Amino acid sequence: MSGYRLPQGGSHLDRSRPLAFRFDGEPMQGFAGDTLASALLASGRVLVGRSFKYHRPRGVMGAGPEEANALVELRDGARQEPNTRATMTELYGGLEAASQNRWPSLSFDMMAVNDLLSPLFSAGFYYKTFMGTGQATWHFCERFIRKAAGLGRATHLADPDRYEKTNAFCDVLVVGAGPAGLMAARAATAAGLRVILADENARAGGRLFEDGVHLDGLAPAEWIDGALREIEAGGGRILPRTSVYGYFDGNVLGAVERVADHKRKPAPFEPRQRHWTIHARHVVLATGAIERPLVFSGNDAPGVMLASAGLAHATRYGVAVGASVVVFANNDGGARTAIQLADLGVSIKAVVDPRREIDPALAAALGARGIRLETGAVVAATRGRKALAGIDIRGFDPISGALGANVMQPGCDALLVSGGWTPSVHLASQAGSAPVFDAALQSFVPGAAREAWTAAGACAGTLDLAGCLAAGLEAGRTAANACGKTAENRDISLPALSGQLAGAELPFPLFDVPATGGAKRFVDFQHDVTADDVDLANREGFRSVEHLKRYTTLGMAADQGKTSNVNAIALMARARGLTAPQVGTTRFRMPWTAVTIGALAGRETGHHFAPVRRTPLHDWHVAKGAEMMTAGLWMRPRAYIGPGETLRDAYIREATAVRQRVGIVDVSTLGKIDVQGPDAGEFLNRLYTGGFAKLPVGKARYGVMLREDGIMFDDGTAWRLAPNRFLVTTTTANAGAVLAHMEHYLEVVWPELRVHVTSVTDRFAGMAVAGPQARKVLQAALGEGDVSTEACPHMGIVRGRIAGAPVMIARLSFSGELAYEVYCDWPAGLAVWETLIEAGKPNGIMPYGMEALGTLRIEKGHITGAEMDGRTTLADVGLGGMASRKKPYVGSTMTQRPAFVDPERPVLVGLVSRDGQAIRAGSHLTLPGGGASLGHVTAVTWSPALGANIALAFLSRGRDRHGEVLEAAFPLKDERVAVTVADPCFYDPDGSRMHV
Amino acid sequence: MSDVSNEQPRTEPQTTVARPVVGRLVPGEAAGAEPPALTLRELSTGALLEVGAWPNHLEKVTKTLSDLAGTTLPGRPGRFTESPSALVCWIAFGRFIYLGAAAEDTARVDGALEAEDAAVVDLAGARRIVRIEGEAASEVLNKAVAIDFDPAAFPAGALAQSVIHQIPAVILRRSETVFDVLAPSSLADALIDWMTDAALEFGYRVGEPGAVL
Amino acid sequence: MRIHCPCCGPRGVAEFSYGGDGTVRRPDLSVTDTDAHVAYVFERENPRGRHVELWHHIGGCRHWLLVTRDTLTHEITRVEMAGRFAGEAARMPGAGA
Amino acid sequence: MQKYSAFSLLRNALSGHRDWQPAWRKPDPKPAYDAIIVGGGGHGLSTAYYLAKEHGLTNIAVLEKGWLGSGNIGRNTTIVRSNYMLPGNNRFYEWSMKLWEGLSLDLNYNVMFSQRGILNLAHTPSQLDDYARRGNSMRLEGIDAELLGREEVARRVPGLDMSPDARFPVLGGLLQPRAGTARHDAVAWGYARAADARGVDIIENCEVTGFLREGGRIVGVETTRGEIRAPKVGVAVAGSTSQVLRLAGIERLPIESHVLQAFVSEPVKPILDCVVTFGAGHLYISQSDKGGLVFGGDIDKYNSYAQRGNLPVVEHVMSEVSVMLPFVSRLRLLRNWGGIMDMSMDGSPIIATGPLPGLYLNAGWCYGGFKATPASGWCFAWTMAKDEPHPLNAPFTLDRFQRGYVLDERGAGPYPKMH
Ligand SMILES: Cc1cc2nc3c(=O)[nH]c(=O)nc-3n(C[C@H](O)[C@H](O)[C@H](O)COP(=O)(O)OP(=O)(O)OC[C@H]3O[C@@H](n4cnc5c(N)ncnc54)[C@H](O)[C@@H]3O)c2cc1C
Ligand SMILES: NC(=O)c1ccc[n+]([C@@H]2O[C@H](COP(=O)([O-])OP(=O)(O)OC[C@H]3O[C@@H](n4cnc5c(N)ncnc54)[C@H](O)[C@@H]3O)[C@@H](O)[C@H]2O)c1
Ligand SMILES: Cc1cc2nc3c(=O)[nH]c(=O)nc-3n(C[C@H](O)[C@H](O)[C@H](O)COP(=O)(O)O)c2cc1C
Ligand SMILES: [Zn+2]
Repeated sequence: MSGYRLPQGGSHLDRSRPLAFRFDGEPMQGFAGDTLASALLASGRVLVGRSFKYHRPRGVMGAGPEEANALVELRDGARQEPNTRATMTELYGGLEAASQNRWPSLSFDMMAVNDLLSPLFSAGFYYKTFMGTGQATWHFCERFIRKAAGLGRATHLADPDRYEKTNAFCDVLVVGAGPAGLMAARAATAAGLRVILADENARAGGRLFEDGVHLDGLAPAEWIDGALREIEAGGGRILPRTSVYGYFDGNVLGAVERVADHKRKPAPFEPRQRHWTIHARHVVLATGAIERPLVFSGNDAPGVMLASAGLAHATRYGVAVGASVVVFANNDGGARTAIQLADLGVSIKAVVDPRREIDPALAAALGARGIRLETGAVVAATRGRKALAGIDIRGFDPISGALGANVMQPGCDALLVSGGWTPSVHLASQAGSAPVFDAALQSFVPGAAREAWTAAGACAGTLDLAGCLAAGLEAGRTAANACGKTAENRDISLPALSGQLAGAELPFPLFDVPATGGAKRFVDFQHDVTADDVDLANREGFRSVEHLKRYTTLGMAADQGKTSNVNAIALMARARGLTAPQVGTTRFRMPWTAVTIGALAGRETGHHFAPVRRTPLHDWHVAKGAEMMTAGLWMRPRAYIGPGETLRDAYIREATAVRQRVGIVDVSTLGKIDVQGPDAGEFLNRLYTGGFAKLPVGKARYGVMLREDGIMFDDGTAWRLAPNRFLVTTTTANAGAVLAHMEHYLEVVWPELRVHVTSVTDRFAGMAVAGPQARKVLQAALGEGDVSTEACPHMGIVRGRIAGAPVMIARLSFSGELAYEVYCDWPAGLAVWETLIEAGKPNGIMPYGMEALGTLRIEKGHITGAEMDGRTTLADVGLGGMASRKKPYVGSTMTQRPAFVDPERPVLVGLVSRDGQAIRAGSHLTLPGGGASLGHVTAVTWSPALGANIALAFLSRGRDRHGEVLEAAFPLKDERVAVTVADPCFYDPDGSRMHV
Repeated sequence: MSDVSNEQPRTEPQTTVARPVVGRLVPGEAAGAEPPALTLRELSTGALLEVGAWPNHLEKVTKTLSDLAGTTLPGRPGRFTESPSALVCWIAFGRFIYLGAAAEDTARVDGALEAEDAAVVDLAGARRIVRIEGEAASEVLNKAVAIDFDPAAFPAGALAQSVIHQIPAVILRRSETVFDVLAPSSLADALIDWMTDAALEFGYRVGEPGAVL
Repeated sequence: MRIHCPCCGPRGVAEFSYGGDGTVRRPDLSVTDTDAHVAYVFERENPRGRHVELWHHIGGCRHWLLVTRDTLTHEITRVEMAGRFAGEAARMPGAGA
Repeated sequence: MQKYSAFSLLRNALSGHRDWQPAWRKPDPKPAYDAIIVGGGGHGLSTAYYLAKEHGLTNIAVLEKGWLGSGNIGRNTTIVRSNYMLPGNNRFYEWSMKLWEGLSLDLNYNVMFSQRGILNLAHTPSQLDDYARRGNSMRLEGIDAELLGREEVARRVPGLDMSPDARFPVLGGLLQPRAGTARHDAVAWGYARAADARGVDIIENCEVTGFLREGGRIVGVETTRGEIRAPKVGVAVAGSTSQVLRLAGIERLPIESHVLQAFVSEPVKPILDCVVTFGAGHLYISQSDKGGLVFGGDIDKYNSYAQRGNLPVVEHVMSEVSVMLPFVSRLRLLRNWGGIMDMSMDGSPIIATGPLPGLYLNAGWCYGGFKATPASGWCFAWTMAKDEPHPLNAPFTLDRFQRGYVLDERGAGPYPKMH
């Protein structure tokens, strides 16, 4: 027999609510309040998992976040969660858990052969072998290594649960609701501060349940509930099941609340977890301490457990972790644990302590309970593979560290171990303070605070309860002072303690027991790193604590070395003849305990990854069969695909309509910026390469802006609406960047300019009406206004009304046809659009999408983002003439640099396929027959107007090569197309079609 | 414009590209937890314009705006004040958003301010306004916005420009439990989509559309 | 990391867009010496420690700020308006609060 | 050098692993060397190795201020690829790839170079065109590349959200089959061990605090372990370039230091075979041999020397990874860390002589220098030995910014945060 449920007790347990669950398919029972670990232990389960490398059988070793062994696959299907700590899993009815990292079964695991081969698998063995003849050997071997590693199995199924996120603000965040945290939160609340108290457990109280005391005459549970009520009544917010995992700059902390993990699945609309970003003026770190195991031969046998875990399982869950228990500790906590357990009805065989003597009061108390005390002795080995069967107790010389004679070899099924306590300095350390060594604790405590925090209780190295309570109170007051509440926090007092056992927690500096009998001595349980591995690392020169970690993987497992790091440091220090602080710790990093990735993503996933930006015509497009495509956040119609049509048919039809009759396209996505003020003209003059100061009111002009390095940034038009007012359009992609660019110059570079810029992208819906019939259609649609050549010449602007809505019309052309851009109020967009279409019906108006738009612009050799790709100059794209010589502008000087005037620069050319074969975008140009790349193809189309496959491309010395025959090579598909180099403007080069 | 005109008829099967997520408020509809703790509704305004004052003309501009709105301006950015006919938001140094009950307010404000003092940009139709109302309203907003909505820090009359789900928004606290959110029109559906989803755990119902003033 | 915007109050860093070293000065437009522009555009001191830098409150008031921040600790010791409203900001009631 | 092999491992296993020698010696610095490399990261160590191996220069030292590999070599997401678009870049990185393919044998150290392929997902037609341009560029230079359609992508990476109505649907991707990952620490240790075996002194905990000058020339360095003289001093200190060159009086460089965060999940059984990048954002992910999903995204986008980042980037990266691979949402983040990147103004590196006589500079690797480790050292060794660049690194000059010959792979312009 091994663990079992005690007839009574268990502060967390509700014995009236039994819960059924299954482990590895086997039906079992626990009670409400249990963790999966306590329920397994109560059911007599010893073996619960397999270790990472050697697939060693393992049992439960802890009772909280420190758990390194009892990892399970929880739930199934899409909710399967590998590597879940059984000690942090609250039991719920119907829970399904499975052991992991074993095949075919937990008790018979083929991979345990690794354990037999373990002499080969020393630290870093893989760096020395598997090289064979090179890559092939490694690839072959790697597959097996990968399969053997990895612990639990994940699923490819999408996570079905919701995760929420929130921001919270408080004066004081208290992390940890143990005695120190509770006192701190009480004090801060009493001072009138806004307090958040977070603890990762379902129940507050920390280790207070295990102290065996009464506070102000109350049992721990009652006192804790009182404290919580008081904090809540004072306006404090209590967050149970909430791990504060990260401490970021400016006192911003990240926490994850496990809202529904204690249920089978979340209720409708309930998130599984909630991420909290907590902004605190001051933080109290009351995160407690974690008990250290001792390093001795066979110390990983299932049944070997931390002493505090053995005690916690009894006090909280009424579980005796064994029928016959031995305690092995280097501090008084061992004896005390034994006494408390005995009083709870657990059968304790012996206490083994390396010290020559212990506190006499404790010794007497042990004697009174018939518990054998072996001082000057250690546990040197264990027996039993899948379950602890017994131990070897040997004499020990505390001065030399040598083993002495055999003392006894008792049988036992549980061994509780304590090597002292390791304060949880993680958050303090994340916040930027290096932990400092405390010789009395033989461990590290938080260093000087860099952010606004105070550490209190076991986290700061205070181990006794009275000290923790006092430190918590003091920390609460410090926090109150830091928040400017100096007077208000007097009326909280410390509870009177009764029933406490004597004894000091300070450990005798024993970390490991010399090896006996060849069994491994584990330092890092989860990653199977042994004391020998530490020695090997030292021998091979991996002596820095960070090298030790990386070479042996010590501390890199899912538990991040919570129970192993300090022991490893001590062992390395001894091997190198240094002190522990000289060796130092590895760097602490977030998260404190592993947190669900979904919780950090929140609802910003799936469709909510990014908002959808829509024009007012969106629904119309969709209703008319448009295939929509993303353009940044926007959705735009690609083509309106009619019945029986392909995308290609559709865009050819649309583009042909524009060339022959008239088309209409939604251009609402273009960036629009209102540029206003007495210096607006001067401002644009400085930003654009061309001149704008003298642009007449009522006229628009095409313009290009450069970046400061002289490369093209964006193009668009500026419409002068009044002497001090322009409407500037930008490309869809760069709308935000251009606005920020303008704001930068106005606020930082030329603050003297009186110009105000505002995005009016969402102010105006825009539609371009293009084609030989455009004027006719527009005039027919206009209720008011005149677009005759006289009233609205090329680049002219007029106002009018369509469908009752005021419109602004500029005669601009991207397609090369007679064309107008019509802007109206955003909400009026649909009415104006439909009116235009109605008016155009007699002329066969056709809405067109991005594909047709692209075809039309390629035929004209107009540039877009594919050509303005952040590497090209005005001259490259043939717009050198737009570079004003009369005035400087942003980027102008930088275009004088050698690379800008290099004659080898690729420049924009047109290409025509010679044999009717389509050219592919992304092709490279080579000489016929191949060779090096001379340039690349940016855009291609079948041109309905030319009846040819054409393309735009950048070609080195391209302007001298018009008429030359080259190849457009697409080696990705083994294709090459013979092309003739041409002028990039294929269609209507003199622009006569727009000037009608 | 489109960089994609180069598409050849594809050899691979064509995908249907993302349909948008629709976010529309249909009055009377309810969703999420029962009973609904929140009400969402869309608000309209007669005029909506932005005023940008030149640095040393601020006093004159604030005075003009106060007179036009019939209320005293709040005194610093981050606050708004209202009268029955207008609501004036001081959104940044030298910048205001003027919400007028009447559409004609646009012309009135424009006419009252000289080009030498300030720029006036008509933003009518460029923003939509969503009201979220209920005890949990600030909790919904705090899912996205890292602003302390404690009434002491952010009382009624306070405003914030911030970002909700990548959407630039102006948040006005009209009362302890009522917030009005201005969002660019092209993203207003997306805001509603986000907000209704965020409100599910509290439950919401959609109220009749109303007016800001 | 939070930046205390003189206009909007303390806000998360995600609302801001970084504008780089705030001490480099753009040469006047009339300067045609490329070296001066090359220095402005490409060359940075990149200190380890105190750094005066530009941030654009793009998700808030859209003002540009001059922030003094330690590049090693990320501690922010000073935030000012970079632009033309610097004077205005200083005169505002509750400025800097 | 003790030879590593399956046999030596077996022999040592039988003798309790007691006979293994230190991977590299821990010598004290000599007063003078023929050349000094500042920086014991991947690039510094590989430079020393190739100086010894290819140029016969063995009286050299590598000076490292901390423990070997404490910089970016020890904290990167280990992606190795040569899928660049611009000729100057792809030739260089392909040379690196070739060196990678023989590296374990060359060093007699298994650096676990795992050629499991890298797949760049495309979400818009224009992105597919960009990838085609890049892939064709590669193929014309003799580099492997394949353009994949939706079905092939879905087949290769189970678990991807391939729904046609995803917010940013996957339309296809560019695959480089020979790309992959390598065990980052092993690369540092393997080079150190191999360089040491050729006589190179690798000196840890030796910080360069100044430069020795004679006339205008650099003739050595001051360190926390005393003065060390050498006629040639190569600087390969990655994120510390500005700080170290300031010691030589160079006040300004086309470099900003930024923090890049990276992440690893709890280990799980094999679930992701190739390296995948998300095209509708910035995310790259692979699974380590240990089982952790190793992933990263954008830099934090502000100057930093802190090796730690902030929450918004963390949240954004998690959001991207759960969008691309919705199952990852269920897994847990195990650890996060940061490294300091020397972001150059065009996103491309600098391997050059200068900026002072006697000084040589290797810098500007942004987040891409791990894959460059072999070729960077190889080219830098050449440059130091011959006092002129090899044709492969000829484009990576320091004066390219002045002359305008930038290598801007992304077209992002002179904004380090954008590269
Ligand atoms: C999170 C992250 C992810 C990355 N992912 C990838 C990736 O997937 N693929 C890829 O190709 N690249 C990646 N990189 C980039 C890559 O890691 C670096 O470009 C590369 O490692 C830099 O070269 P290095 O190894 O020589 O640098 P480092 O390892 O940083 O070496 C520089 C060394 O110089 C030392 N030093 C500094 N100052 C002094 C001094 N005064 N005296 C003596 N020594 C000094 C430092 O201590 C350091 O050890 C990533 C980087 C990071 C941070
Ligand atoms: N008997 C012994 O041998 C012994 C030794 C040491 C400590 N103790 C006892 O331990 C207690 C110490 O009190 P205390 O208040 O300092 O610590 P505590 O351990 O009682 O409480 C700390 C609490 O913080 C939680 N926590 C830790 N990190 C967290 C995080 N990042 N996020 C959320 N929650 C987190 C823990 O789960 C725990 O509930 C006292 O009761 C003391 O008597 C006893
Ligand atoms: C490819 C890769 C894989 C890693 N895997 C793990 C891991 O499994 N467990 C772990 O604790 N850390 C892992 N790390 C992170 C390291 O522990 C460490 O955080 C990182 O090297 C940076 O060092 P620092 O945190 O000491 O600054 C990994 C790092 C890299 C680069
Ligand atoms: Zn602001």
